[in-house]
Amino acid sequence: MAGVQVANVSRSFGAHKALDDVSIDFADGGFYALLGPSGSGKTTLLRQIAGFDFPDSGRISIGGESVERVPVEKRRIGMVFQNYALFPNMSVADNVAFGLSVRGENKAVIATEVQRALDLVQLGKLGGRRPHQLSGGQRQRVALARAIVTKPRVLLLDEPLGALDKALRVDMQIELKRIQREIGITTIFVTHDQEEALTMSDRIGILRDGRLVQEGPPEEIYDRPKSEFAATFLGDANIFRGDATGNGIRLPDGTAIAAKVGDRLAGGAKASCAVRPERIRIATDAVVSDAADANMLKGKVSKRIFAGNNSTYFVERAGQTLKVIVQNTGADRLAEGQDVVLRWSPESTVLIAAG
Amino acid sequence: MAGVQVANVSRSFGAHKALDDVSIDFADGGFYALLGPSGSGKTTLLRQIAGFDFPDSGRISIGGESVERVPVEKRRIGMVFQNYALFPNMSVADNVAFGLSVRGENKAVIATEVQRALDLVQLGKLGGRRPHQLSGGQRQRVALARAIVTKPRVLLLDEPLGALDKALRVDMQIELKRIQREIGITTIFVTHDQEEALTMSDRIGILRDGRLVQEGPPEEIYDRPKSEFAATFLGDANIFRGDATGNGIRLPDGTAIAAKVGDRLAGGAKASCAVRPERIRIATDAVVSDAADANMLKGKVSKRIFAGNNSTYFVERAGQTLKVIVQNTGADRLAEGQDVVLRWSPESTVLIAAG
Amino acid sequence: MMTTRILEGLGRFYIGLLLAFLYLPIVIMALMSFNVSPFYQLPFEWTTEWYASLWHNDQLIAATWNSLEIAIVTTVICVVLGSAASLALYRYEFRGKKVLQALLFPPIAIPWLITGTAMLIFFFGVGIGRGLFAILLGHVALALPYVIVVVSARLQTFAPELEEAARSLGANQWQVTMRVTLPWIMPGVIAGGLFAFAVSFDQFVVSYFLATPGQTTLPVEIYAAIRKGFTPEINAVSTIIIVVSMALMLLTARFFKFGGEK
Amino acid sequence: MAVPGATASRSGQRSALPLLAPAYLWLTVAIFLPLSAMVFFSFMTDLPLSGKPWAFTLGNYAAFFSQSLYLTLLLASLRLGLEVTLWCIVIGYPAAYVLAKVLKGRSREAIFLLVILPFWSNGLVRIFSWAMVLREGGILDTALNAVLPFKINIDLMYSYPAVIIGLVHSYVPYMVLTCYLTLQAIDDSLIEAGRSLGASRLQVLKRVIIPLSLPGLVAGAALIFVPVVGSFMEPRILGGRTGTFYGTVIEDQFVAVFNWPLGAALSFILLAVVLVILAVASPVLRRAA
Amino acid sequence: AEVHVLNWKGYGADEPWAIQAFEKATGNKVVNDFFNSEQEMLTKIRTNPGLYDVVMINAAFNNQAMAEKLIQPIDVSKLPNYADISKDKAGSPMLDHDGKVYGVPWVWGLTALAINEKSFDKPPTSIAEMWDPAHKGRVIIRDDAVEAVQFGAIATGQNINDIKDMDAVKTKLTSLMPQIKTFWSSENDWNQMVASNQIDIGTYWSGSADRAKTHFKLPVSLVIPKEGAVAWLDAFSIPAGSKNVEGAQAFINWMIDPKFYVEWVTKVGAPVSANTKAVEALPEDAFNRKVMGDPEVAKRIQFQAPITDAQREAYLALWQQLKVDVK
Ligand SMILES: Nc1ncnc2c1ncn2[C@@H]1O[C@H](COP(=O)(O)OP(=O)(O)OP(=O)(O)O)[C@@H](O)[C@H]1O
Ligand SMILES: Nc1ncnc2c1ncn2[C@@H]1O[C@H](COP(=O)(O)OP(=O)(O)OP(=O)(O)O)[C@@H](O)[C@H]1O
Ligand SMILES: [Mg+2]
Ligand SMILES: [Mg+2]
Repeated sequence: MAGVQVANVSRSFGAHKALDDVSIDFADGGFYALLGPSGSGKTTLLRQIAGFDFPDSGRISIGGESVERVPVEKRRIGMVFQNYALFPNMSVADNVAFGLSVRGENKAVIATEVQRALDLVQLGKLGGRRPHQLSGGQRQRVALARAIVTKPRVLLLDEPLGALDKALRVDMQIELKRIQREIGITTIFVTHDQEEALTMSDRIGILRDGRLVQEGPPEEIYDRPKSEFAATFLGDANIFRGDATGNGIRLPDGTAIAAKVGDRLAGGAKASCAVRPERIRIATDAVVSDAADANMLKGKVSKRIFAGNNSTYFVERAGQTLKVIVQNTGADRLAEGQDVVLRWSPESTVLIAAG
Repeated sequence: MAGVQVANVSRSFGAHKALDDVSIDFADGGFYALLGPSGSGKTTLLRQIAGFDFPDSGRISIGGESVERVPVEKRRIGMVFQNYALFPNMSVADNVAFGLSVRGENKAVIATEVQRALDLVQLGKLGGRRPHQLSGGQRQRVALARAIVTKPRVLLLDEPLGALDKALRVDMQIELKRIQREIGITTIFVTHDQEEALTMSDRIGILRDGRLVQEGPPEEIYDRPKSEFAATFLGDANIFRGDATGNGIRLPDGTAIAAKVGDRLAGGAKASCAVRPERIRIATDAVVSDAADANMLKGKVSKRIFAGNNSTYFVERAGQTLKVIVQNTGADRLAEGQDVVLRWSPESTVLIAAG
Repeated sequence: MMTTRILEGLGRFYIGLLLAFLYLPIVIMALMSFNVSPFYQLPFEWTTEWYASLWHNDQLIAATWNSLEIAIVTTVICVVLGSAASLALYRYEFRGKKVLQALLFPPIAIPWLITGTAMLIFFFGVGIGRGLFAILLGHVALALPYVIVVVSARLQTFAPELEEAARSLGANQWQVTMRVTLPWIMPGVIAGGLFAFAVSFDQFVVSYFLATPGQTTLPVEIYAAIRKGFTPEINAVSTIIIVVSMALMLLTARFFKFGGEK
Repeated sequence: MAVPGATASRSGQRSALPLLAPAYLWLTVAIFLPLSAMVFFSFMTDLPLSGKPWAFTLGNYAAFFSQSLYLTLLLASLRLGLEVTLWCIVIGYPAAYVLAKVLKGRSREAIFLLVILPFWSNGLVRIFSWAMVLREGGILDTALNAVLPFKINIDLMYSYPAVIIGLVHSYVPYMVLTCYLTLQAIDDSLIEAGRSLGASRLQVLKRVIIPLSLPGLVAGAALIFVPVVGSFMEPRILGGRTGTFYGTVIEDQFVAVFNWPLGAALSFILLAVVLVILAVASPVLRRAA
Repeated sequence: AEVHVLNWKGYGADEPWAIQAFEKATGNKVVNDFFNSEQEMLTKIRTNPGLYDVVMINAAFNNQAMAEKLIQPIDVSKLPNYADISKDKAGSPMLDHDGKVYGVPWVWGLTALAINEKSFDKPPTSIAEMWDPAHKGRVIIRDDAVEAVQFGAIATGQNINDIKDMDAVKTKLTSLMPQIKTFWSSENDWNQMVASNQIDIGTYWSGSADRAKTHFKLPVSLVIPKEGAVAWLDAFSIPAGSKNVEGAQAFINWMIDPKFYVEWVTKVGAPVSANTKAVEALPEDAFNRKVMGDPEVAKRIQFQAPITDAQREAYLALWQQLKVDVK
C-alpha cells in the first residue's frame, strides 16, 4: 500500500486561502483523522489528494511518488464525498459495482463483492433501489460501500458516518477499522465527532483557517494541546489566563495555579493553563478529601446539564464560568446555587504560552 | 404559536412501511428531538408535517387545526433539509432573504434581517458567495439561517447541525434554543448526536422501523428505557437476560441481579436487566468498598478505549462483553488482562420485560 | 393534496390541448389522403386511390427511402459528433470557446436558401459535386448546431462531482463519459437526435440544391410535385410515415426511460 | 448544480480538441467555407459564375441602408421572431413543466415523443393543412359555426395571425423539448424548500424554477427566434398579401433576379443583427438566472 | 444512352406515357430534372456542365444563356419536325443568333386572366374587372415582379417591352393590391384557391387554365382581355457540353411532333404548339386552335422580349415596395 505525503501545499479561491502551506505525512497503512472548524480546508485537502483540484504550490506524493501528473483514476483512491455523489441513474447495487466493473472484473465476482459490501453497511436488501428512494443515512452507507469495495490503497473519507445514528456508526467504525487493518489501507478521515476521532485514529491533525495547528496521536493531542485553540477544539477545556510563574501561572486576582504538563515558560510571560472539565473534582465546600490536588478554587454552581453518561456543572467563579464533568454514577447531585470547591492536580493542568 | 399533533399517521412506499401508526403530540413551543436508526422514518415524518407528502392514513394538525387542505406555504413552517436544498442560482444572502422577500417584506428590513441571521450562523461575510463555493458546514448553516429568518411557528430540522464541528455546534445549539424560547417556536429536531438530543430537548421520541418506540423527557428515557432497543439506542447499556425473580432476574448461570427500576414482573417470566456503563464501578478484585452496591460480577479487562473525557473498559465475563465507562480524572488505569470486580446498585438497574 | 390533484388534472388537460393543436394539421393531412379531390376540396369523398397510386410511384418511394436513409445516418453522426463537442465545451476552459459557441448560430440564422446555394457553389468548386453524399454532408452540418445547443442545455444541469466520484473509483475518461455523464444527458441526446432527424427529414432547400436528378429526397419530390398539381399521394406517404413512426416511438417508449433519473 | 470548470481549468485546449475537432471540421467544410465564399460574393458587383465582369463593391451593403424597405422588413421580421418566440414560450413552457414535474411514469415518455412527432411530417404539407383549417369555410370556421349560436366569419388565412400560427406550430416542440430537459433536472427538494419558506407555487415558479430552467429556455428561444427571423416559406404561403418579410426579399434576390451578392449581403446583415441580439440578451439572461 | 432533360415539373416533357413511347422508339432513356424559376435553371446549367442534354428555356432568356455559352447551336437539319414550325417563331431573333439556331420553339402561351366560373354569369372582357370592388379580396396574381409589372403595363395601355410611364404602372398596381387575396406561385395554388371557392379572378397561364379545366375539371375559364395579354414562347436548347446530342435532337423532335402534342392536349391540357401542323391536328373547336389561333387575339397579345438585369431588379424593387406598402 502507500503513504501520502503532503508537502507545503497551498490553495486559494480568489483572495481566500483555503489551504496555507500545509504539510502532513500520512503514514502507510495509518488511520488518520482530520479535524477542524467548518470551512477550515478539510475537504479542500482531500480533493487535492484525490486529484480533483490542484495545489497552487507545494506537492503531493502517494507511495513515495509525486502524483502531479497522475490523473485521479490512476491514483487508486477511494473517496466518500461529503454530499455522497451517488450516481442517480444507477441502482444502489450498480453504484457499488461501478468501481469493479470499470476495472473489467468478472460479473460473478462483482455480484459477490457488491453483496458483501452492502451487507457490511447493512443495506443487503436495498441493492435494487435507486438513490432517491433512500434515506439520508442509507445514502451515506451506499457511498461508503462504493468507496471500499474497490480496495483502494488510500481511502479518503469526508464525514462518512455523519448521518448515521450512534449504534450504526459504531458498527461502521468497527468495520472500517477492520478493513483498514486487513488490507492496510491508508485512511484519511474527516469527522466532527470527537469521540470518533479519538477512538479510531492513530493520529489526528487539526486544521484551522487552512493551516495545520497540531498533529499527533489522539491522547497526546488531548493531554498536551499546544494552543488554547487545540485545547478547546478537541474536547473541552477550562482556560485560565495569567502570568507565568516557575511552575504554573498566577491569575490576576493572585490565585496561583500549578501546572506540570506543557511548555516550560520563563516567569512573567503571559500564559494560559488548560484543564479538562473531567479532571476537576467538585465537592460541597465542607469536605476536604485529597491532599494530592494542589489546585483549588471556590465557586457556585449555576447550572447542571444532563448528557447521558455524564452531567456538566457550570460553576461561576470570579466572573468566569468553569465546566466540570461528573459521571452519572447514580450518586446524589449538586443543586444549582450551591457553593462548591473545585480541585485538580498539576498533572491535569497544561501550561500554554500565550499566542 | 402552535403545537403539532400527529395522530395515527401511516405512510408506505410500495410494500415498505416508512411510518406505521405514529402518534405524537408536539407541545406548543416545545423543543422535541426525534431519534431513530437510519431509515426509521424521521425524514418521512417531518415531510408529512411540512406537507410535502401526505399520510396514507391518519391526520396531522398544526395549532389545533387539521392541515390536510393547507398547502405547504400556508403552514408557516421553517425547514432545514437533510441535503440543505439551497437554491444554486442565488447567492447566500438571497437564499436567506427568499422567505422574507416572497412575503413582500420591505427591502431594507430584509437586508438587516438577513445580515443578522448570517451573523448568527457566523457567515456574516459570505453573503455574496454562491452555495457551490461553500464548504459543507457552511452550506448547512445557510440552510439553518434561511429556515429561521422567517420566524416560522414550527421549525422542522433534519439533522441541522450534523456537518458542524463541536464548538460551532454548541454555539448553534445555544442560538437555536434562544430563538426557540424567545419566539416560542415549536421545534422538531432530528439528530444523531445523542448528547445534543439529551441536552437540548424538552422531550425525545424514538422511532424504529416507522413506529414510535418510546417518548418522554430525556432523563426519563435515559433512566427508564422501556425496551432493550431504547436502552441501547439512546446511550449505551449492558443487557443481562434471564428469568424474572421478585426483585430482579436470575442469569442462566445462577447469578442474581437485583433491579429497582422499571417494570414489575411476575417471577419466572423471561426478562432483561439494563445497566448503563457509567453506573458500574470497576475495581481490582481485592478492594471491597461500598456495601450499597448489591450487584457484583467478576471479569477480566480485555480492552480499554480512550475517548477524551472518559475511557471505556471492555470486561469479559461468562462469554459476555460488558462495557464500563470511567471518567478520565487522571487516576491510574487498569491494565488489559487484569481481573476486576464490577459493582453497581439496584437503583442503576432497569428491569425490562422480554419482548 | 386536493390542489395537487386538481393541478395534475389541469396539467393533463393542457397537454391534451397542446397535442390537439400539434396534431390538427396532421390529422387533416391524413384525412385528405383519403379524399378524392387533390385540392383539399370538400365535401369529403372517401377513396384509397392515392394509396394505390402511391404504390406505383417508384420515384416517390425511392425518394422516401433516400430521405429515410439520409435522416438516419445524419441523426447518428450528429448525435455522436454533437455530444462529443458539447462535452468538450462543458468540460474544458480554453481560449476561443465563446467564438466556437457563437459559430453555432450562423447555420441556424442564415436562411437555408443561402446556405444551400453556398454549399452548391462550394461543393461544385472543390469537386464534391452534388448527390446523396453532398446532401448528407449538408444535412449533418445543418443539424449539428441543434444537437450541440440542446445537449449543452442539458449538460448545464449536470453535477460535476458525479464525474469526480466516478474517476475516484478508477473509471477513465471514456468510462466516466459513457457510464455517468451520458446517462444523465441522455434525454438531451435523444432530443437532439430527434431534432436532427426532423431537420434532415424535412430538409427541402439544401437537398434541393444538392440533389441530382433521379437521386432526390422526399421533400424535394413534394416541392416539385406541388408545381405540377399536388397529388394526395404526398399526403398518403406522409401519413404512412407518421403512423409508422408513431407506432415505433410508442413501442420504444415502453422500453426506455426518457426522464433520466433524479 | 453546475459548477463551471470545477474539473476543467487544467487541461484546456489539448483535451478539448479531439472532442471538438470532428464536429467543427464538419461544420467548416460544409458550412463555414461555403458561407465564407458567400461573404466574398457579397462584396462583388456580380457573380464570377455568370461569366460577366465583376468588381469589388460595398454597394450591396449600402443598398440595405439606402432603401427604407429593407429596414422596415427587417424590423417586421424581428417582431415576427419575437412574437413567435413568446408564443412558443407561453405555450411550450407550461407543457414542458407538466411533462417534467406533474406527469409521472410511462405516459410521460409517450407524450414526450408524441410532441416531437408532428415535426417529422413535411413542412409544406403541414402548411397546406393549416390553409384548410384557417380559411373561410375551413375546418375552424365550420366547427365554430356549428357550435356557436350566432354566425361568425372566420377567415384567418392569408394574414399575419396565420403566419404566427403556422410558425408557432412548427417551432413549439423546440421549446417543449429544451425546457423539459432542464426542468426535469431540477431537484424537487428545491421546490419544497421554496414552499416551506412561504412561497406560493407561482412564486416558486418565478424565483426558483424559471431561473434554474433558464438554460433550456434560452436554448429554445434561440433555436426558435433565429430561424424564424429569416423564414420565408411560411410567411409566403400563409401570409398571402401581407406575407412579405425580410426572408422573402432575400429569397427573391436568389430566386427571381439572381442577384446573389445582394441576397448574401442582406443575409449577413441579418446574421449580424441576430448575433448582436443574442450577445446582448445572454448576459441579461445570465444575470436573471 | 440517357437523355437528361431540364424543364418545369409537369410540363409535358415528363409525362410518363410520352417518355415511355419515346424510349421505346429511340432506345434513349429519359432522366428528368426540374427547376422552379428561370434563374434556377441557369444556375443548374452553370453548376452542372455536361450533365444536361436538353433544357427548356423561355425565349426571353435564350440570349443570356447563349451569351454565357451555356448552350450550343442546334443542327436543325436533324429535326424533321422543325420545318413545320411557324415561321415567325422559328425565325425569332430571340432564338437565332448569327444565323445559328440556339432554341427550337416548342409551345407558346399567354399570361392572361382566368376566372372562377361560379362567380360570373358572363365572362368579363376587360382587365378592369380585377379592380372592381365587387371582387375585393378575391383577386389573385402571381408573385413575380416582371409579370406583375408587364401586367400593369397592359392595364395602363403600354407596350410591355418598352414601358415609358413607370409611375402609371405603379399607381395602377398600388390600387390593385387591396383587392388581392394572396399571391400564387404554382398552378397548384391557383387550383386550390378555385377549388375552395376563395377567388373570383386572377392572372393565369393559358396552358394551366386549360389543364385545370380539362384535367382537373375545375370551374376555370381563360379570358383574354380586350386590353391584351402577355405572351411567352418556350423553346428547347441543348446545353454546351451535352454528352448525348443525338439523343437530345431526337427528344426535341419528339416534343414538337404533332402526335405527341395532340395526346398532350387531350390527356392533360397544354399551351399552344409552335408547330403549325400540330395545332392543325387539333379539333376545329379546340381552344388552342379556335381562340389562340384567332387573328383577333393575335393582334392583342404582346410577346415578352428579353429584359436586362437592371430592368429586372428595378421591377423587383417596385414589386417589393408594393408588397411592403400593403402590409
Ligand atoms: N421514495 C421512496 N421509495 C421507497 N422507499 C423510500 C422512499 N423514500 C424513503 N424510503 C424508505 O423509507 C424509509 C424511511 O426513510 P426516511 O428518509 O424517513 O428515513 P430517516 O429516518 O430519515 O433515515 P436517515 O436517518 O437515514 O435519514 C427508509 O427505509 C427509506 O429507504
Ligand atoms: N469554489 C470555491 N470558491 C470560493 N471559496 C471556496 C470554494 N470552495 C471552497 N471554498 C472556501 O474554502 C474554505 C475551505 O473549504 P472546505 O470545503 O475545504 O472546508 P471544510 O473544512 O471541508 O469545511 P466543512 O467542515 O464545513 O465541510 C471555505 O471557507 C470555503 O468557503
Ligand atoms: Mg467539507
Ligand atoms: Mg432522514
